[in-house]
Amino acid sequence: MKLLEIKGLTAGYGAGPVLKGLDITVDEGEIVTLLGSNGAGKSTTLRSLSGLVPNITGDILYRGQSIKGLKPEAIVRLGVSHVPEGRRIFPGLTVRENIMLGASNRKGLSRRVLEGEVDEMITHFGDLKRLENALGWTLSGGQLQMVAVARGLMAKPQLLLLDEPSLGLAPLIVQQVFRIVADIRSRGTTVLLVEQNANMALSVADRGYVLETGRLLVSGRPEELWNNPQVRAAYLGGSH
Amino acid sequence: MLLTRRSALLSAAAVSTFAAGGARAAETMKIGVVSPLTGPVAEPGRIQLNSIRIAAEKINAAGGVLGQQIELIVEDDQSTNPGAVLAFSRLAERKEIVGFVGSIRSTQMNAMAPDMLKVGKPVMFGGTDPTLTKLGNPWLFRCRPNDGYSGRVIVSFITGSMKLKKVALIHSTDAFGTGGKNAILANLEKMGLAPVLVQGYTNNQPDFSPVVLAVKSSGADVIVSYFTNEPDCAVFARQLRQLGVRTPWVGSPSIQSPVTRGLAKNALYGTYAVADFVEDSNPTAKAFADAYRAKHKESPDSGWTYDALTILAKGINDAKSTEPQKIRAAILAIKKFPGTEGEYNFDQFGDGLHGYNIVINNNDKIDYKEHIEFTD
Amino acid sequence: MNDFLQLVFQGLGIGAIYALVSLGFVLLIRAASVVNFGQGEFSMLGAYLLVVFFNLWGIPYLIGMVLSVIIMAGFGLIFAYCTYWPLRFRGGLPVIISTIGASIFLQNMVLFLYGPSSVPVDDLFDTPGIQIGEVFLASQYLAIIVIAALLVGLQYFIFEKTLLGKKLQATSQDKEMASLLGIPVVLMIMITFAYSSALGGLAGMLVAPILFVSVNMAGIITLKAFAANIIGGYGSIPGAILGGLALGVAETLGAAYISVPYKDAFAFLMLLAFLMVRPQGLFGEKISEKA
Amino acid sequence: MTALQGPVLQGPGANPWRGLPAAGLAIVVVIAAASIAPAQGYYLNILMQAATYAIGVLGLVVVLGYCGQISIAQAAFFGLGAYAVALGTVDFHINFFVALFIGVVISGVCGLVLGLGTLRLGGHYLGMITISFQQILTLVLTNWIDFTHGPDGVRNVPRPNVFGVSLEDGRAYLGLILVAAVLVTLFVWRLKASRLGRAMQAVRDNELAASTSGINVYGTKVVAFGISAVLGAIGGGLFSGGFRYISPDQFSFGDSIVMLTMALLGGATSPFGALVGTVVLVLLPEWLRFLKQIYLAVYGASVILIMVFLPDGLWGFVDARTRKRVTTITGAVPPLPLLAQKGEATDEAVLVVADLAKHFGGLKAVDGVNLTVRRGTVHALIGPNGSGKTTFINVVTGLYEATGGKITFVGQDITTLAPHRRNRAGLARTYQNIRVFRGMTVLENVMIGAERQGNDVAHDPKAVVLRALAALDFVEMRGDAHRLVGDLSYGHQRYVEIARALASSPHTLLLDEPAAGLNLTEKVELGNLLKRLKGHGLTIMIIDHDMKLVESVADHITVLNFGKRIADGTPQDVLSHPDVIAAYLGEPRNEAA
Repeated sequence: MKLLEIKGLTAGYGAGPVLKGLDITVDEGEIVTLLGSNGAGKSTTLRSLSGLVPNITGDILYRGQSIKGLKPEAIVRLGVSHVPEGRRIFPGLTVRENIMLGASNRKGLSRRVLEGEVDEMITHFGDLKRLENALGWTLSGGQLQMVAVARGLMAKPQLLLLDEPSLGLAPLIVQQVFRIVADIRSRGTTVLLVEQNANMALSVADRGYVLETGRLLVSGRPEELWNNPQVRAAYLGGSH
Repeated sequence: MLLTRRSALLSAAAVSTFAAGGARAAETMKIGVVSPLTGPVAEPGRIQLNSIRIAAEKINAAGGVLGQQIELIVEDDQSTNPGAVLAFSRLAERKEIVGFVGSIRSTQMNAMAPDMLKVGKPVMFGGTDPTLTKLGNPWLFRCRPNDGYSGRVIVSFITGSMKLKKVALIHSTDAFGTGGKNAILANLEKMGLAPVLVQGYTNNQPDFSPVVLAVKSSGADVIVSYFTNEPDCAVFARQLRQLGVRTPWVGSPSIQSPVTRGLAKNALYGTYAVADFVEDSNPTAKAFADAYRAKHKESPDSGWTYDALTILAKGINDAKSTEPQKIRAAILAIKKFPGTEGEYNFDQFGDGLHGYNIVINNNDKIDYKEHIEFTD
Repeated sequence: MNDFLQLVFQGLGIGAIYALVSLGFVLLIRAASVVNFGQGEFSMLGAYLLVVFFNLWGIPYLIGMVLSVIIMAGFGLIFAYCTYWPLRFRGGLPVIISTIGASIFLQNMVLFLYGPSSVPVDDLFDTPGIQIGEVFLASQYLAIIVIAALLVGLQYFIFEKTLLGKKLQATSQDKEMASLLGIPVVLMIMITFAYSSALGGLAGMLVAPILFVSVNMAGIITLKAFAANIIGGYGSIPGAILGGLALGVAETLGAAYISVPYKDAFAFLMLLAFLMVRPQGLFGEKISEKA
Repeated sequence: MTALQGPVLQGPGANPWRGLPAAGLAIVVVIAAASIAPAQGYYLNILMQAATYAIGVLGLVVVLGYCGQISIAQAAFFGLGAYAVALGTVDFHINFFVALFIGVVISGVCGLVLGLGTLRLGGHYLGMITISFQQILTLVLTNWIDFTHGPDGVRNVPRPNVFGVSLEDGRAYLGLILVAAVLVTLFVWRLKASRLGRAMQAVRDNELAASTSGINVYGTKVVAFGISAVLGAIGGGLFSGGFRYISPDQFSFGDSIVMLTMALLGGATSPFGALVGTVVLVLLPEWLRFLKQIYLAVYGASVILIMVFLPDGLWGFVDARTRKRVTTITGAVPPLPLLAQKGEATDEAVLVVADLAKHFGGLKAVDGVNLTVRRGTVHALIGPNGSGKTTFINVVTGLYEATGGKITFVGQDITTLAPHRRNRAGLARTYQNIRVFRGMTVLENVMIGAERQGNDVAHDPKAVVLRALAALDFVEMRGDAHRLVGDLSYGHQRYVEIARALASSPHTLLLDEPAAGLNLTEKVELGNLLKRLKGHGLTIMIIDHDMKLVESVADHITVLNFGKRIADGTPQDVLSHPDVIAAYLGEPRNEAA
């Protein structure tokens, strides 16, 4: 079943659009990855989905309903959670408080239940236990990334938008993050993943889209993309 | 924040020109007026402006000056020194103006004095700093008694009528308060007395308890005060009473102004003040106050601008000329002229008045007590 | 000794006023990253509203205060809409300048409407105060100290203990991320400004019987509240109250035992000393930059 | 050096005489204007006021616009100058210019003392301390009556003679003020393109990066603040003679705010903006005069509207619409000297770190690390997130003070040196989260590196431009030389950072996660770039998580975990070390990854 349908999406910030008529679909339960070079429009796609890009044409359907023009707060309440690039952990709040705020979209959650879920989440990301009361600005890059993913999951999303979760992480942690991504999916959450680390992304994804300067270059299953020489040369480190 | 107005001289005076008393003739006798239309002292400024207009109407009704109707050219000094300088510089550019009415604030007069000397035309003013008429500037004529007299009158009153000797002196550290302090100290010294406390303060204080406690522990039997701003005076009065000090108090004019009384209420009952303008002190003042009430439905608390214009007009009429030197000679020749503020006898320096009234606050009613006049 | 105790009480009273005004600053710093130079005008407007309701219209004192607080909350929204909202993505300085503009605008509008004279307002209580031995505790000061303590407690509770407080802080630290988490950013900012304005108005109403109501009533107090905020620790709530009280007591004692005319200088000398020796203030600043 | 000829000379800072003809013309024009101005009265006062204020506001351009420090005491410095001239001439009968000079010195000293006290701290602290200074000065001017005349102020301030010509006449004095204003404008404008001015802007845009690019951040801020205090005093001193009467209320907090507003309204990053802002704010109340009593309210509202609708100030608005498209700089330049030299990897120890520790409270981020980097090698530092790699680099480059241990760089103990001193010794770096000077152009960014004190070209402005272009050529970014760095993509900003480091001809280069955020192809390009740098004697230390990149360039690898060294050696040895696999790599290396 189609969870998300992007139809002819054109979007940008002012001086000319970044995205030029993009079509993407994501089925329920899938992990779909967006690949492409810097400036191809991957992050802009995610930002358009979560309502951060003001001027867009085309349409975005979530569960068959248009979410175009909705505010970010409204979109996340529908079950679309966005973990943006740059981690964006609130520097003056503790790890625990940051994670707790991840559930801000869920109405009528009692404080006790919330605290319980936060405990669970912190245990899930083993390393975070000892950092629970550390302020955001004191964390290292990898720790920040972990908090960001944990915070994004607190929204209990049906669709999780992940922007470069492996950025700046040690190989071991990268493997851990991708295990978590796979784990999230197994619990029923659909994931739209933007990644520079195409190897890892394609290793967990069901399907991938390759973007080039705001347009769709090619899409398909991981092995199809691996075997596409054009893609391989440009985005997968080539063979030279 | 502190930006009530564009402080500094960034903005010049607002212009408000009007012809007084139905002047119809093309040729009018123009008098420049520097007055606070905006800023913290705009309220007394309004009363002063009303007063001078009453004088202009009266003079114009009586045939004007040298056959011409008086026209007032008013410039706003924004209640600041730089504003005053700019306001006067605008007036000074108009050659047809024959004389000016300056400010009641000494610091503004100090600021404008060099330009006034340069312009070389008579300026009637109300600032009470004694040195203003001793600057060697022949064009300044004062229409209120100077602080030298207020100090003398206060000291004469406390040592004469009240028979008290231990003085606690409270004064603002601004020019007005410092001038007053010096006058009191000089006059006490003449009597062979030394104050038990001299305490200055900076304007606009939220709390006067350190001052009150200093008064309390000084053992003073009388308080003498020079407050510049009315809220400061009221805050001090209330804290004085709250902390149980009942010492008699003789103050500079601001202590009995309607604004201060409105703020301090019963904290000021029974206090004395020197006052230059007291309605009941002479018939001219009474007549002026009646005219003012008839027109503005309130009582005036000052008459110096009324006197200023009246005397300037008389000087021009007596001189039969608008030539500055002749007007100056005519004003200096004025003796025993009844004004609202007292009897004008101009001395060689340009001081017209030489005495003060003493008033008492009887449950919010200001009663005339006595007039103390000096001839030297 | 009695004089000393009396001075300490007066200092605490004045200090509580600084602390109250400082709280409004801290709130906007913590919850919207806004340094509001128009904070003093909130107090001034609140006091004028009380004058209108109580002195002019004869509405009972407490009802007048409540009405004024509500209107000030609404005014805070208008203030935010004009001075903050259009500049919210442009960093701190443009907002500072626009709040300065708002401050000039408000002062002169009030000056135009009400004139420059000070207006008296009745005390909150009929009893002037309590005499304990030689020390007189003025009732209005007592009221200010108590209310300041309550409000500080409330604000501390909101910020440190409730989810709302965390959401407010999150909004201040990263608006876009807060919206991505489903935090209603606009509402958070509206709450902040409304509360800050209401708080400023309340502070103005409480000091009105002591300082009287005039256009300039909040000027020097606002600056000292600002200093109190730094001394206590930039953006810290307990810091604001402790800084305010310390400032009040220090300057009152300084005036009594050193110099009355230089009283205002003590606050700023204290601030200078703190900046030189302990710039993070009593309670420290929470966030700093990581290399 | 034929390459010095040609179009390259168009670069900023290349021509020390630039602007002088325009300034000369401006002086002629303002003197002509002064001679037709009214000799007395209101308009003269307004003109003098605008010109003297403009000089004070230009001081704010330096400290706020260039250096990014908020000063709320410009009226206080203005007042110091004004009082020095007034009291000096009236009470002490000193020559006008001598009094002005004394005022400038006093003001400058006050500025330096305040700056030395607080500028080590970042952000808003200067703002706070200047508010205090402002208030205290007002109190002193008001209350020290014996010396300052108190609130009465000082009257009859005389005007000076210049070369025997009396400037007593208003027009003549206005001429003096306008000439001073033009010269100060020229100075401030030239300053922007000077080495010092670039340093200020670098400090404004990124203090950390400035410090590790060899800029004495603290010193630069103090100098900027000192210059602003001096300009304030010059404006105030001239004001004193112009207005002839001064009193404390002319130099209050409110006036400092007015000056700040003037600077921001005009556009604080340009001296012309300051002029425009000053003139507009002097005139605005005049234009609004017809509104009578509410004109100040309208003025307040106008300030808000201007802030909302003209974000970069009035000058920024004009400038953005009239700016010509900058042409790219063409012409060959000498390549980086680095590339001309040969240098194979040697055993000579360049950087020796012994028992280095850095603790944050209880957290031991770096815990007794020993490490030796040898000349000409590429030395990689890897480890899990939070293992202390970046902290290590920060301690080595001086951003953090070491808790313990010793750092020796080319035989010199640098353990306690300031970051800029270490950079001057030849230690350059890039950052994990890119730190470029966003408000400056690509070329200016790289010039900051090239003019590092101790670099061979540092004292020749032309050579600095050439060196910067050479570094841009190396990363193939010459075409973007005149673009603002902030407008570039992430990857390109990374290259600018590397070019900035290379332009400084470093001895050793520390790269903190240069490959983060690059896609696989870009990573390959980066790897090629690093390989091109090898073999020229440059020593490189690199932190990265991309093992493919690390393996392809590194001669030596050190692994950290929990602040401790867990492995050290050749890539083959280290990457197959069981502890490293357990703590970092996770699983036997997957050739596909």
